[in-house]
Amino acid sequence: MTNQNTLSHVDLETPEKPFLDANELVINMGPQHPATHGVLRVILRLDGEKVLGLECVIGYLHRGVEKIGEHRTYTMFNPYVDRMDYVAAVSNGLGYCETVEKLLNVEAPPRAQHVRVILTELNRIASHQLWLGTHALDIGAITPLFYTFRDREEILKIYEKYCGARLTTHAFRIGGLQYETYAGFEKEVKNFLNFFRPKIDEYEELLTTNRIWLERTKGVGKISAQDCIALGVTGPVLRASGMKWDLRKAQPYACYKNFDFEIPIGQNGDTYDRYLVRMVEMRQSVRIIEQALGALPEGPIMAKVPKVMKPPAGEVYHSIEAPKGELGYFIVSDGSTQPYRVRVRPPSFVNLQALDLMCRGQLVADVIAVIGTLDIVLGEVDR
Amino acid sequence: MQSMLHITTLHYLVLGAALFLLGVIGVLTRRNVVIVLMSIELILNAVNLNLVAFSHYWQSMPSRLGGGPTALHGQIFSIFVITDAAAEAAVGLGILIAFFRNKETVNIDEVNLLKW
Amino acid sequence: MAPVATPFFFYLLSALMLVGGILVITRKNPVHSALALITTLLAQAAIYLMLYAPFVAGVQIILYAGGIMVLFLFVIMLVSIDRSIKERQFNSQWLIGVVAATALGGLLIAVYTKGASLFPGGPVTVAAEGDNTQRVASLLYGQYMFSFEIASLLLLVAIIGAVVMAKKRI
Amino acid sequence: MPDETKSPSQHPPQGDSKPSAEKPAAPATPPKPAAVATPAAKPAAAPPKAPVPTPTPWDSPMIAKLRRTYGSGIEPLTYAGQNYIVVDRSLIPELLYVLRNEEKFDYCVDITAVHYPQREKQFDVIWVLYSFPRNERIRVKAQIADGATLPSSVPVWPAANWLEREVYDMFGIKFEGHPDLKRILLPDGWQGHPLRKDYGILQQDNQWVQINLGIESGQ
Amino acid sequence: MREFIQYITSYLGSNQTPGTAGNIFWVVVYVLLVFTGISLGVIAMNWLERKILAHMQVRLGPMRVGPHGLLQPFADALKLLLKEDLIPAEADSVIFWCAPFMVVLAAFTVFVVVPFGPTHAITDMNIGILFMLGVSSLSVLGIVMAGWASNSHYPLIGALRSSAQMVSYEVAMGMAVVSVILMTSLNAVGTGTLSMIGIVQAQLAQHEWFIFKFFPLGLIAFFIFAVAMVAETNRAPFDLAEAESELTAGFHTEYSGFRWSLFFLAEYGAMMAASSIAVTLWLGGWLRPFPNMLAGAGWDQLFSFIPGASFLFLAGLCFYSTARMPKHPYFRIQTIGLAGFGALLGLVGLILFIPPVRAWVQDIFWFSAKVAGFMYLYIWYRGTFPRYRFDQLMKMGWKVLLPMGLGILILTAGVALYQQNLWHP
Repeated sequence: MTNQNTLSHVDLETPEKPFLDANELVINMGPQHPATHGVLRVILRLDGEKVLGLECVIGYLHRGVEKIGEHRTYTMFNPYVDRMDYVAAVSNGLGYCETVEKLLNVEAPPRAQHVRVILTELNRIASHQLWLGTHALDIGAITPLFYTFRDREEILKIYEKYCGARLTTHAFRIGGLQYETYAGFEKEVKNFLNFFRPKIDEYEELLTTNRIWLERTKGVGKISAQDCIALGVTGPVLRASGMKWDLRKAQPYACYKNFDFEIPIGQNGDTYDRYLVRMVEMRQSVRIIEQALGALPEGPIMAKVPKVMKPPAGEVYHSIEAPKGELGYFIVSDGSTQPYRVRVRPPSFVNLQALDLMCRGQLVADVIAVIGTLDIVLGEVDR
Repeated sequence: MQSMLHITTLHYLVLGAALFLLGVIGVLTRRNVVIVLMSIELILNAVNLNLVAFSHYWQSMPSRLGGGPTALHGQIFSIFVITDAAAEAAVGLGILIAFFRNKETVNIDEVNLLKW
Repeated sequence: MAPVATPFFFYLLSALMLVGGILVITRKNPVHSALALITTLLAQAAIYLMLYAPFVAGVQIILYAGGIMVLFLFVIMLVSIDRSIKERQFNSQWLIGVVAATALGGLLIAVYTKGASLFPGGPVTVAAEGDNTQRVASLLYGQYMFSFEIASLLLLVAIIGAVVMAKKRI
Repeated sequence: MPDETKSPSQHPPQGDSKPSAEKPAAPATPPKPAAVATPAAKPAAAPPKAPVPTPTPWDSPMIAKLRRTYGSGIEPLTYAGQNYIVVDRSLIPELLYVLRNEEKFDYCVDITAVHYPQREKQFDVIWVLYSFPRNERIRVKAQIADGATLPSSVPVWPAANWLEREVYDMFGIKFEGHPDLKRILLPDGWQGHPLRKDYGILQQDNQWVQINLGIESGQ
Repeated sequence: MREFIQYITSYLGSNQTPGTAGNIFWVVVYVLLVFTGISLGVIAMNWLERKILAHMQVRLGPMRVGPHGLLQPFADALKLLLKEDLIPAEADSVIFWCAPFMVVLAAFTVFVVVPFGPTHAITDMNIGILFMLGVSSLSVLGIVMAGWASNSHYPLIGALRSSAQMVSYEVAMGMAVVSVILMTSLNAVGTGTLSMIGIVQAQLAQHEWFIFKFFPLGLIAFFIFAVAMVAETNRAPFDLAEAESELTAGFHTEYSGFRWSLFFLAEYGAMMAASSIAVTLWLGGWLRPFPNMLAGAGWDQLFSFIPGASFLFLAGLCFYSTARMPKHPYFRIQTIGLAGFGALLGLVGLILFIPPVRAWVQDIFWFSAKVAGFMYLYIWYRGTFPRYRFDQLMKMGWKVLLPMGLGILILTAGVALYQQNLWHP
């Protein structure tokens, strides 16, 4: 058997030697640290400022979501998935609902699917905004955070009006939607898009050509597409490495195949490319929402699903393109009202594995930048 | 008592000598290389003190003896000594780092191999 | 700046210097030694001011206290000192060292007592610092130009030497 | 009609174990015990009209090729439009290498497990694979008994590292050759593997909680 | 008694600084005045930084304690003083204890030679600028002590970063300063000066702020200094020593309460000190705008009204805000407080119109106004820039600023020599 360990440029097994052999510094970054985006603990081995290696310790937020799923009915479990990636709750819900719909062999009606796409893409924008703000904050630019939060508020207002919740929305139901859109929904979303388009330019004005930003992000945390694939890294990180792969295009779900949008890719796979990719993704999301609003059909919002859901015995894996990467659900049904096993394939968890590879040989400050650029949410990493 | 209240050049010289002795004791007795290097700084400072004190003394002398307000040769020399101290500290600490990297100690007793 | 209460400040500063010096050679922890040395150096800068050598005082503060001592502290933090603190502090020939130093001290005292008559008993009167810096400058860049250049060469050599010594791979 | 013939009778909750009925020769996989995990739920659950979908065999050039090599060791099935292969445990490292190197399944999406306490081979370990060149998903499933080990797939896909650690953490399945097999989400000294069916949802390692958190119980 | 009064009054009307005149009483008075002023400045800076930063970031900043959060700094100071003063068990307690004082001392001693006016300085040293650079470089010792004594990794890394950074940028800073000193030598005598007052007087004599001297040489030197001084004071975008996203709080991670507030005080003190150097060296120190072009009694008269007018303007702003306050009993105290503050400012403004005071505060006002401009720049940087990484910071110090500084120094020397030769052929 050939050894197909494909991690190219770094040998993760052999530790690097420090400058002064006796003086290797072991630093515990987190779990209480302002820049680890939650309760991630990173044990850094440093030679001065240079990172010799690191180990992630996770699980501080472990709530046993998968176990809970086995003890709740399909409908009851739906709100729980919102709590994993709490900044992209709508995407989580979409993935879960579609998976169960697959098990039930039903499909949401077109209007529901369009509304789902609108809300999910709004959610992608919101998630990327939060990422941008915190990432910039980590790198020391404190102002973009407030700008992004100001604009994210508008999205949350739409959510609040639609379903009453802002963060953990529980917007979708298995089989479609619970609520019809409120009066003026389309107009408000349209207003938001018009409001938001110049805001992206504003963010870019602050950062894209900023010399310090360029120096801090270019060439930092490089990862090749090959390494990304080997480590299972997906989402904007993979795309920034030059791999044109997006589940919305590769294996379209909901009604994404009706919409015309681009998949942004980068060339270098560094932090700056990931930043650019996400910025373009926000613009593309605006595009998708616009098309979805234009093509929003009339009709029912709920497919015919039984009140007591008992999917036939079987198992299904379904994944969607969450803002952070491939979010997959693997649900095993035994024909009863409760799933026999729910497995979530969280993008943050898998992407976080690449941290070691991306940080080797870089400086402490780059670890922060890379954690930021991976865009992890610890609620999803630990589940 | 009178001699205690008038600070003469000799006072500075005695202070310099005391500092010098402290430095010598430090160099001769300590094992830690860093402290030995610091003791050398003490010695250099004692010398500097003497130089500046003498320069001060010379400024009060008549100019036919080479004194006068422009007789600042001692101060010039002390500036050179400070320069030298900086060079010495840089090289000495460089050697110390190289030594520490190889032997993992800062003990001067172990610097007797002339190789590593 | 007219001198005020010269004897008082002289004795205060010399006490500071001597205590600092003693602490330098007796402390276990090199960081404490370094701080004691900084105290000594700053007190000495003040004594330079009393000797109407403000420029040397300034150089002393900038170079010694601000430069060399920071370098020392930097290196102390770079090399781990935990072990050396626990070890024996004085080497085996410490007795000989003290005896030799005492002998040297005796010699110096002898020289001073013999030569004390050379120095005037009263305070030295010098015009206030005035344009001390300008005079130092004209000497440094006039009469001592060559030495000055040699000193700069020495510094260059020291820089290269330090880099060669400390860097693992050049 | 279909619902009572198929599901309630001998069909364990698992989709894959049923093939024993239509499978030509179930080689290494022993016939699943007919003991049903949650039998009570079945009859009432039956949706009124739609026939219950069941996994059906599928075929493709790839499968044909694999069949030539491994014969009856693999069993390709499809369910709800998703393909998976049930493989014999003894084929595990080899088949994964073949899938990765020859069939270009270069992306290991997920590794997970399912626990069937009533079965003799209690665990299904599932690899979810994806091929970028083919834009195709496949699942590989192997059954192992409690206490048995599996060869690690970290040499095949580095991504498997944390995923296998999580499977170990949650199910106690050991992977041989894993570079650093230790708990990942639960603390190191924790007793028990929470995603096993015999681990209650309110259960916890009281001893660990008392020692490390200094409280009687986390409940 | 009479002798004492005579001793005190003997200084009045002298055209020297009290230190130069050797008048201990007035030295003490000046020291107290300067340090009170600096402390007030720090308090004002604290409030202004929050408010300005907040308004840059589309939020309001402190609004609750006092009208527009005016009392927030005092509330914070009170909180900090009442907080428990923790010393970690494994820390080196002596060094941990004295490190903050070292930093504060270094930051505040610098003001001994800062000239707020031709006579408004504590003393005028022959080596003024050298003294300022030297003493301000001592604060790095305090930072290193703090970082090391905490016996913790984040502070240690912060201290190492900070010391390396300050030592590196001092070199570039020195080059920029030396080029200014060369400019001061362009006079009939042909010798320059290191004295702070002398430098400003040279600018007056040469009818030019040194920032415009030998354009663009002076400007570039000023730029080098302006960058280096931000790095020296550990402020954004060079705040690596206390980069909160990397090192939590850098060298003062383990500090709390009073000792922490000392670091805070020292940071702002150092900022003001560095700004004062920049103002003195390049922006004409206490000189009012266009002292040569718009010379004459009339112009003097006009400019002498500006201090009072600016205070009246601030008072007007206060009253405007008062008028816009919500008319609700809940806000009554705040409204009264704001009006009172406005009245206070207005009163100060009116006092500044009284002729003797008017002449007296002229220099101090212009100096403070220029320093305040620099303070605004500091806040602006913080709101705008991301943070540099350590190696980039070093690279910039050694590979960009230092060569630039050397080049500027050589060019300035060349041009100055040329002009000297014109002077003394």
